[in-house]
Amino acid sequence: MDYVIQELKTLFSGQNFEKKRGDLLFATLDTGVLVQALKHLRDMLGFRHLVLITAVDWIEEDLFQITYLLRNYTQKTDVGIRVFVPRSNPIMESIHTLWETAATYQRELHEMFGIDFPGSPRVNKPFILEGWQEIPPYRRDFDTKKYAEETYFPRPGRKTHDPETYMKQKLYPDGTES
Amino acid sequence: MSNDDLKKRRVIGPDGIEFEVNPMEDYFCTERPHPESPANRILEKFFNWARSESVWILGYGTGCGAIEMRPLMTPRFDAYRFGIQWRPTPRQANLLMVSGYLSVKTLKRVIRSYEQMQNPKFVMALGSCTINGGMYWDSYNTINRLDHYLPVDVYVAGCMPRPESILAGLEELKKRIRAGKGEGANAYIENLDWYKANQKKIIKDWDMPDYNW
Amino acid sequence: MTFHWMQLVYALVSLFIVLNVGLIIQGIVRKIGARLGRRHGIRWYQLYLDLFKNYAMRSAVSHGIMFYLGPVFRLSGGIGLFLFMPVIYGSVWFQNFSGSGDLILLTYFIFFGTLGMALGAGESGHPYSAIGITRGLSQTTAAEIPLILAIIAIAVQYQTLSVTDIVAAQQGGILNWTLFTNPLATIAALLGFLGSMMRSPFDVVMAPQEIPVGPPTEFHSNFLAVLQTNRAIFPMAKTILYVNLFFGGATNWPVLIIKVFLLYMWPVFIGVAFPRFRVDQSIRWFLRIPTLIGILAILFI
Amino acid sequence: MTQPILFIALPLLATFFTGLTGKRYGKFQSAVMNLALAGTVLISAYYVSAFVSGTRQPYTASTAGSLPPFSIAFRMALPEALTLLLINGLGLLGLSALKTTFRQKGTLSAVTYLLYFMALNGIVLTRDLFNYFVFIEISSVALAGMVLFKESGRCLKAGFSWMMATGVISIFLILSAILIYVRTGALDIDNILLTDPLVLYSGSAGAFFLFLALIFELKPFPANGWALDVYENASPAVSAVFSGAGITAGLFALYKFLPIVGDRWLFPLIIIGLVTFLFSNILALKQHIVNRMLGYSSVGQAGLIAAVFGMGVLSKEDMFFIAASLMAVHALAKGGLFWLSHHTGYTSVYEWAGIRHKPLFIFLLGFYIFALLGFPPFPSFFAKWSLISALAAGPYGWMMAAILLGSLLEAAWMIRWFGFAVKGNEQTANEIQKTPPVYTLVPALLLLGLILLLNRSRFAFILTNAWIPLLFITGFFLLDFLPARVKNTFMIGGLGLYFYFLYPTLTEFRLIFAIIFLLGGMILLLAGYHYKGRRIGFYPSSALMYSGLVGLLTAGTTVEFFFWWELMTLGSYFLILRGKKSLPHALSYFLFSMGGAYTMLSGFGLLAAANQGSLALETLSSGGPFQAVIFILLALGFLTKTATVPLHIWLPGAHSEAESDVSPVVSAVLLKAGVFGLILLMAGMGPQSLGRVNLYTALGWLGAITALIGNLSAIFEEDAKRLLAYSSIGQLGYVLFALAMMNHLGWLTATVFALNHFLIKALLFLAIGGVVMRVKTRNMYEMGGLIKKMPLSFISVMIGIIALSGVPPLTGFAGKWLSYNATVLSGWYFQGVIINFAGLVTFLYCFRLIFTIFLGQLKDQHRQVKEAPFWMMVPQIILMGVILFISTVPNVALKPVGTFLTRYFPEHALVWDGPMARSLYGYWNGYMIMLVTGVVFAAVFFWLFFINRKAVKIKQFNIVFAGERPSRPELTHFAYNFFAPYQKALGFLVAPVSTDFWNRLSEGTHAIAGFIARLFSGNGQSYVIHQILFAVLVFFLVLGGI
Repeated sequence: MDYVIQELKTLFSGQNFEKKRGDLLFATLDTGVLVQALKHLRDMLGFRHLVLITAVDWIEEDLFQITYLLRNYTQKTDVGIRVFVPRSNPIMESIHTLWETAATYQRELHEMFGIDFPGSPRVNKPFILEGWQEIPPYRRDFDTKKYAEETYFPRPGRKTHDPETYMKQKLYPDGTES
Repeated sequence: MSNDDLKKRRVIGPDGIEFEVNPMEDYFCTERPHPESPANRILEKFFNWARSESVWILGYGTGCGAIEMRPLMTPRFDAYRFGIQWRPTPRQANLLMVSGYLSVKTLKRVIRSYEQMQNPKFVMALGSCTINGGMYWDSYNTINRLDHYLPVDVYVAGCMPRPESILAGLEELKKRIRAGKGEGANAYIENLDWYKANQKKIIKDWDMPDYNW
Repeated sequence: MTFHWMQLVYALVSLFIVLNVGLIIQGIVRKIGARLGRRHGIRWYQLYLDLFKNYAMRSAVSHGIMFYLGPVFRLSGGIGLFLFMPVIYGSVWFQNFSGSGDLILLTYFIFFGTLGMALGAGESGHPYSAIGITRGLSQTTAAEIPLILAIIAIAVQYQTLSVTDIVAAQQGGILNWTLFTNPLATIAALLGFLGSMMRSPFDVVMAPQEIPVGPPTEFHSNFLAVLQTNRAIFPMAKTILYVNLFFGGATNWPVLIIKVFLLYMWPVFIGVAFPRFRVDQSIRWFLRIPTLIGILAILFI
Repeated sequence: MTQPILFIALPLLATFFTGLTGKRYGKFQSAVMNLALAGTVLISAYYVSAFVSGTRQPYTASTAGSLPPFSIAFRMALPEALTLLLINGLGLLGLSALKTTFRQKGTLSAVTYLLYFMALNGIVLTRDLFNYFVFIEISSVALAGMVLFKESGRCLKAGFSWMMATGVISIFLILSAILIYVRTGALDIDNILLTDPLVLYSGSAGAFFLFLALIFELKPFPANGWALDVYENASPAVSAVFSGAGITAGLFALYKFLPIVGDRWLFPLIIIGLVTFLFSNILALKQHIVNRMLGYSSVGQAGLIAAVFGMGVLSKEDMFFIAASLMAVHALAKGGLFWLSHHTGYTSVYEWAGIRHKPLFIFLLGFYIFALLGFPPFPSFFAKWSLISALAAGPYGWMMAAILLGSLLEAAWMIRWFGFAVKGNEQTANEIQKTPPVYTLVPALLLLGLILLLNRSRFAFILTNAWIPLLFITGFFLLDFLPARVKNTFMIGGLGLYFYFLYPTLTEFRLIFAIIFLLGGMILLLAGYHYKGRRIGFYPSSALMYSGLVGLLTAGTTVEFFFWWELMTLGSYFLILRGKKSLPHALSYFLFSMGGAYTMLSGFGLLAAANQGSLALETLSSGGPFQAVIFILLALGFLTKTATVPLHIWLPGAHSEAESDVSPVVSAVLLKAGVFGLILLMAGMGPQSLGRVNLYTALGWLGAITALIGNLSAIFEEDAKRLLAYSSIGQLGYVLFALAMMNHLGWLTATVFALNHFLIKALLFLAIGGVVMRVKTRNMYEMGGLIKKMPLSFISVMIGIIALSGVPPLTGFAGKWLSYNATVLSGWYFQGVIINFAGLVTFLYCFRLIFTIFLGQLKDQHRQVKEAPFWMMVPQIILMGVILFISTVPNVALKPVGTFLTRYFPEHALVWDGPMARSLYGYWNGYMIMLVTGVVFAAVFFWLFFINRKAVKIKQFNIVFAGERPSRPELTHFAYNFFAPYQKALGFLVAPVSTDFWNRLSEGTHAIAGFIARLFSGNGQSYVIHQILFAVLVFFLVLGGI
């Protein structure tokens, strides 16, 4: 893994290298070099498989983190590349030119987070949310519960319990624990 | 599926004359359905018996509960002996079995399939999700109460209900049919406006005719 | 041949009998199939219930006049096939209208309903209907080859194409049956028979999981009920034809029903034992072994 | 009062006269030239009439009162007079085309022209070798001068090559004159012939050189590049006289001097002539420059006529007739074609599409081309017939083959040219000049044909039997300016009247086919009322075709039969060519038809030879020792027409590309001509076998394979009309199979199939044609759901396919039932199985046809399509009525057929008991079947209608679509590659083997042509070398063993 760190550091000025395990490495790159870096990882370092693309909403930092997870099948190692895009203008370069499958992930991210990937095929088409009119539901400022209650005719009489106390009460009604 | 192919469009015929095609009217029947009255009492009793003993299920799995329907056909549960069979097309099925949570997207398909079934038709809903949303009650995309969108004859509670409970539910359904209470199809049509309003409230891109014949 | 009004009554009686026999036999066959799978299976009268239920459906939709006529063609095809067949040998009652035509009429009349049904299904505009029909037609053409060979073989053997005469020639003992006098032709015809009964391995036409029930995918309610009525009569009529040609016919109803039942079990046995063929596979299969047997049947008359 | 010398004197005088009046070519000079040539024409016409009427006897005149060789001896007799009439006539006509040239170039050019004709007249008239040499020299120089009328480097080069080559000829000629004079002491033919033949012929170098010179004058292949360059580069107006008049004179000289050359050289002459004919036409195939193509044709025709001169087997009368007809037609038609080329100004065949909008030009082009190709009623047709018949009498099969092959190749490039003119991609049209001569030649040709025919009792039937149809045809040519509807009424009325008058004379098969041809034609013509405007060319072509068809029925002799056969081919070719994209298909149809016609011609020739020249059709029964060969040759001709595999590849294109109301005619009616031929042949000749092969067994297998291949090909077609066309191939396969059984049931089956095919294919082609007319596409996957828009057409197609697939209760079942019975009767089990399998395959394409067009999903753009036009529906309704009627009471149609069939095959006839038919094996009661089916159907229908009266009518997207809804009809209509699994399993059976074979054959021929064409470098020296080598080759070949 060290040579991966080395290459990412020297060629793409990678930062925040985190070796989660011996075979799993995370690194943070600038958005500008991401595509080149992924291409380099794919073509030079053998990370041929795009495992997934996912995003995290860091609402406090006003950032979206996009993570690209790649796998090298010969060495059985994974690399996760993180980039950060501003929440106010969430646009990221599309990598469907490197992996065609990326288009689907990007479409999903576009729908769920509102991150745009210009040029990605069918990126504006609804994926699972047909006719969604609110802000993207995975953004943390979207109030799911309120939306559901307003929209989906909740059946009255639902009770909610705290799982821990409820299970305790169910399993040990007399209060003894051991 | 986008709405583009439902918009009116201008086409040029083979003889060069341009005209307008309105897919909503040209390709879909826009007639409003009407309730079907039962036959006379004695005959209807016989018919109801036949209907109850020959329930054809639309094999359509919406959620996790679909996996519980398979064992019904196995030697262990063998629903066939109750006159229950599976049909692959809604046109020939009598019972729509909604097997679990419905997202907005699947609900649209369920509505279509339901409307394509013929009168009399029954709905059986499995699992807590169809009753009150179950564990997905506060999801941004999962409906809570199926009976706001379709007339449900029988609910089978559980998460998920085991095949035994489904069989019990089917027995219950048969009783209802024999008692002449299986009139969900007519109820749906009589209250069509209410159902449609509910459906349209959550299906924002309503890209089909009001009633899918 | 002159026409008597009584013939009409006899024909209706035999039609009624065969309808019931068909429903019950198929119910029993499905019961047997279920028992083989260690299930209880449907009740033996389930097919009646299904039939009543479908006739009792309250609403129906129609795609157009051909859609309407499709089931009509189908059922007329089934009834017609039965009516052109001599059912009970030696019985004045149950000759039906077999005086209208011979074996050739029967083999071609089979297609009357098929073609009409294909047209009806076609008007529904459902692509699965069309796919199912192309499969069915493709497979049928191949399955008919061994049958044609067998028919020619027995026509040459008996020097007649009249079904009544063929049955007459087989009377007088089990060894006079075509099954024993011309076993190759019988085998060829029975292999062809498999292809026309819509059972595994030749049931890709209906393929419920892939192209939901194929041609009749849009048919429902009364339309489906009419088709179901035909499904009771038509296979029976076909099976009776085979019984007449190869198994000595029958001189009374019980014998006929037993023979029909046993013969009907033949595709069932094959069906539960073998998985489904693709269409091109079944075409190739029919054009190999069964055709070869048919050719041998003609060579060794 | 007149003297032959006038033929020399008049042009000479005019030459001096014009020469003296200065350089300007004005009205006066033109008048003088016209007068001079008109004078020669008049004089020759006078001589012709005098010789024909017998008021004058042939005589020889010498100039200056002295004897040869010191004078010019002229002989005047009927042949000379006719030739002179032809030559001078062309000269006169040619003047007008050259008028502008003369104006530009001055009188000198006009003088050259006159001198050329003076020389040609001399060549024809003179009996003297030396004078011949002189005139040849004059004509060569004059022509070289005329070549230079057009100023270009290529012309100069061509003129130079020409001079060099003719120089060689002169050398040979003068050498021969010297040598012959030395040996015989005479120079004129008559005196030379007086000497002892032994002296003359014993290895005489003189004869050899004379032969060479005569031959070179006719530009034998391959030593003829110089002449071709002249044809290509000279002005077409010059080429016209060069080809028309020059070749005629050269041929006449050959005819005249041939006795001196001696019999020994006749055989080489035939070889050289035929080789020239064959290879010229092969080479022409590769050309696209019209003038050069015509040059090849001129050379080839000259070779053919030269070969005719060499054929000692021909009687004198035959030889005169054949040669005169061929020469005359060639001269006039070739002149006409060159003039056309001159006036249009097109060089490449592709440009000829420019004349498309000038019907008169099209007419003239066709007229000349088909005259050259030997089509009836032109004299060349009878010449061809006589030639082939005469050759057939002896062991000259290879000559027949060479002639017919050459003619076929000639037809190939000519028809391609004609096709481009009518249907090619239109290019910028040249301004076409006004053109008098081309018009005047037309009646001249016709007149000539008739005069020649009057002399031949053997072809006198033209005047006795054929004048009504010919008048009918001519009438339509003349009335072509009328509106289509009027002509249509005339046509229908004409056919009806003809049927009415013909009816009493028709029996048996002739009656059946008369019903198909005439009544069927009338029904199908009803569709013609749909067309507005004039439809220029449609009705004359139809008249040709129908007359031809009916002629087949009334023909009593083989030549008559062939005459009508060719007319029918011609008419149908024109009809097919009318389709929008039918150019290549019409060509292939025509070539296959010609090929078939030529094998038929050789068959008839052999037949006549076996019967001492008797031409009656009854002689079919006595074919002599070659009867199997005759049978095969004739059968090949008919099988081409019925499109039997592997001769079928023309049919799909030709039938599908034709117009909507032509396709049913060519399919339903025209194909029956082949069937009729086969019936005539089989009934006439009886069982045949070649060696140990029974030909009927072979035909039966061929029929079965055709049925299978045709039907299988049909199911993989995306194009509705091509599908129907392939289906026709299959159906005709059944007919062939059934006919080949040669028993009562087989023939009955064949008749039923033929009748059925007529009814069904007419119905289907009309219905589909109507649909295609409305939706403007033939691809079935682009249609769909049209039942809602065109319900009547749907019913037509439904009735059609039920009948076609043989499902009871409609007529098709009668054929199936009979075919089973006949199969068992003849013991043709395996062929029978193939036939029945083919019958099953019919279901596949029938369903595809009706489903993909009428059922399924209606497309956006077809939402406002209307029902097919009224007049397209009328014949369909009539045909449906007929089908239903015959289906209900088949005995009405079949019983009479069976009755007369017992005359041919008394055994195993059907026994009829009312509507009940009994065969040896089974029985069939069409009426009962219809009744039972009808009652059951009605009962079930009312039952369903009663229980289901409330059904809601829904629309095309209201289908169960797995929870989705369809988005576009195009994506929901399952139609493309409809039988994919079938293709996977059995597609290998329809690999285009025969198409590949024919394509390779055609490519190969073109490659050969391309290879040989490299000889013609355009270089004068190499042409001279060719000549020398040719001479050496001929010398050694002849001395070396012949």
